[in-house]
Amino acid sequence: MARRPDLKVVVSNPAPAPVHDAAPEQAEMPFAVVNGEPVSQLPRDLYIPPQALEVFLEAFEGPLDLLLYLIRRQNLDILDIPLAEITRQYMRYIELMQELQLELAGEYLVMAATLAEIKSRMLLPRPKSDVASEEDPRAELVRRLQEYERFKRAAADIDALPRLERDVWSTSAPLTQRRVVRALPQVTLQEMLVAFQEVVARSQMFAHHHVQRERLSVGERMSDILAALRSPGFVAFVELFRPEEGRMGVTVTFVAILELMREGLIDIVQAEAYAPLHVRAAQPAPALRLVEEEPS
Amino acid sequence: MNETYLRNVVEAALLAAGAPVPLADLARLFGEGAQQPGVDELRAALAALAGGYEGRGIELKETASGWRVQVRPELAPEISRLWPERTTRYSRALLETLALIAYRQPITRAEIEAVRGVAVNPNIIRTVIERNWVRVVGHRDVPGHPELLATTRDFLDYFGLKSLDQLPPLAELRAMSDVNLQLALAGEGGATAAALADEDATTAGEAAPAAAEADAEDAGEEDELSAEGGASAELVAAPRHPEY
Amino acid sequence: MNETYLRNVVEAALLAAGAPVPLADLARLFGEGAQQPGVDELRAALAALAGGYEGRGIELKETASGWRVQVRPELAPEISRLWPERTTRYSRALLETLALIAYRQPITRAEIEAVRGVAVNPNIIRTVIERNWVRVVGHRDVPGHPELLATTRDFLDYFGLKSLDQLPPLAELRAMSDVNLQLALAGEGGATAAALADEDATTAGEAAPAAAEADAEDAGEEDELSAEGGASAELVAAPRHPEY
Repeated sequence: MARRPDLKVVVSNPAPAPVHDAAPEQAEMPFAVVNGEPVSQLPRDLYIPPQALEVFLEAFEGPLDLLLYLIRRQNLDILDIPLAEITRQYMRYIELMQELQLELAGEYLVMAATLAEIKSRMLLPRPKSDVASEEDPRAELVRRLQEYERFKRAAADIDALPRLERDVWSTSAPLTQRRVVRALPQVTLQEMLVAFQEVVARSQMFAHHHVQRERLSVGERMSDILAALRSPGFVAFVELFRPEEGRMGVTVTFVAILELMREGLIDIVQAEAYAPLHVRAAQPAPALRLVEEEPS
Repeated sequence: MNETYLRNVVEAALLAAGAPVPLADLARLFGEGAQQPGVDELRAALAALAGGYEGRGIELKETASGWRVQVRPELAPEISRLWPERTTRYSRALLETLALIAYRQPITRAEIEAVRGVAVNPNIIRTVIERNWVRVVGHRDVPGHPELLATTRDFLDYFGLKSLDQLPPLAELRAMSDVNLQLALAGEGGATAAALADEDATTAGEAAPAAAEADAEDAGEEDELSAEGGASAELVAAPRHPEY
Repeated sequence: MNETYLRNVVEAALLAAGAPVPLADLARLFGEGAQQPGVDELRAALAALAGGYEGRGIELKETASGWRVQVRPELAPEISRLWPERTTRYSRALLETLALIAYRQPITRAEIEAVRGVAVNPNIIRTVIERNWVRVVGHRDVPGHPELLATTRDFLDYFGLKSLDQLPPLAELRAMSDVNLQLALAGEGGATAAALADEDATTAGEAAPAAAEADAEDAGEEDELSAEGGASAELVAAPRHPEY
């Protein structure tokens, strides 16, 4: 059942009979019997004391809400509005409000016009053959009423949810001796790879720059080293370096060795801690690898 | 990791935070990397806490932003006495607007007005944005580029929801032809009233949580309005709209 | 008055208040006059609460303005992590160094400098070691016996790698543009690719003002968290809630 505006009736003093006590109008209520609602009672709520009308109007959220009220209080189905009767009631509210010179939202008047238009379309005689194909003139209004009503209900549902500061309260217990904690920066793998890509690119340029001057490149040096290791047996690690090439040359050699190691082309062995390193071309079963295996 | 220690830290953190704490933040309380408890351990700690709150005045609740400890609704009458001045009622206009934003997001103000059939007071939009329940998430690509409104995590947290899926279901729309058909059939026999009564009952049932409340109100109102008789009646709006 | 009820209300009130509550205010929660518990009853409830907090992360404390529940100072190190200071980003130099260590391990600082062509700030090495991403695995047998640096298990966990083999080979990396790199990372099969894709999505999500963002994030977080233990929880630790 639809939620209705909160209205309370406070009987203040006995007063004259309602001016708008409308006579029974069964003729306009074709489904009244179906709904088991005594038709004669329908218009009774139309009388509202003038001083209360403004408040009454405020209780509605607009013309759709007022229409829903008119429909629901008679236990009628939205899908089957007795349009003539509902329109008549709606118009009376509007007229009354205008008589009382209440400021009326424009939407109420637009709805009045809409209702009048639908009513007139329903009164127009239609050829029997067209009845099936033509949409009920009320359809659009019915759709709007339903759509509004479902959100009216949704609003009530949301209001009924247990919410903070009304039904539940969040809790808190202070920490009196708070310390300063620095958040650790977050890094994505992609960020790191992009950084690496750049350092690689830069070092290639670096190498390239020196290649022109010193004719050195890592790839070349890798080949040189592999060539030097072609004969079986070990070569002392230090013998692979040529100090006369300078710091850059030594570095290129070193990078070449690392690259070869990474690619599994050479083994570097060391008899014991701090003993001289020896290098040889990769063997099927390498002896001591200097590289401590990552426990992964 | 020691279970009691884990549970103690989690409980203290939830209480210290004073707001929902996501699982990831709970994990980070224990440091980095290998020191962190696993998700299973954390969930077990939360379950243990929830168990410990059975029969107490507080409970553990998961909402959109994470886990929080909250006072049980059963104690609302007592606890609300801590803040007698606080009133948190919202007008029907605000709630309807909020409902439309929640169910139809992203939505423009004009679209809200189209459904409600009445202009939306700008104060309402301002209020829900100031409460951080609603935010502007973009602009509709139509003339005027109206703002698109959507609900926030805070909205979900405030109403104790984990996600929008947990909103009460919207009532179904029914097609006119359905009932016209029913009427046509029912009109032939005496079963008409029953059929329609059923129909009505179905409709009413759709608005689940609020149904009872609404019905109670309806009943009351029915009595009041029809009891009017010949006496003059003064209508007084109940204090429903404290803010607007 | 029922002792359990009394204790529950008092506890809920202290936690809801989040600040010291005077005894008189506690009494008033129960209504007016005769319904109110006596001071003795309230003190008994407080004592019972304090007893219940033994061995837990919270404690009951009486201050000048009343009673409050607070976090035990012993847990300050953990709980303080709820409010980390604004985080800075790592420098490009650090990322390059880290990447070099990952790809060329074990490697000395001098070797890193040789490739990068500039000196490495000792703070960078200290930072990655403190973060437990890098450790010293030995010393190079050259004059000065420089430390050999290598990555750790935590490093792999943090970046969602099962082993170093899952890093793209240097030759491929060299050929890839930034965009291609993203695509390659997203397109790869297997668990790593998934983890990376998630990571990617997280980063992208920070900038996106999409309406559904909050929900999408929720779902993502859940997935990431349940994917694998504490390691992936760390992945989620990236700035997740830019707007709230």
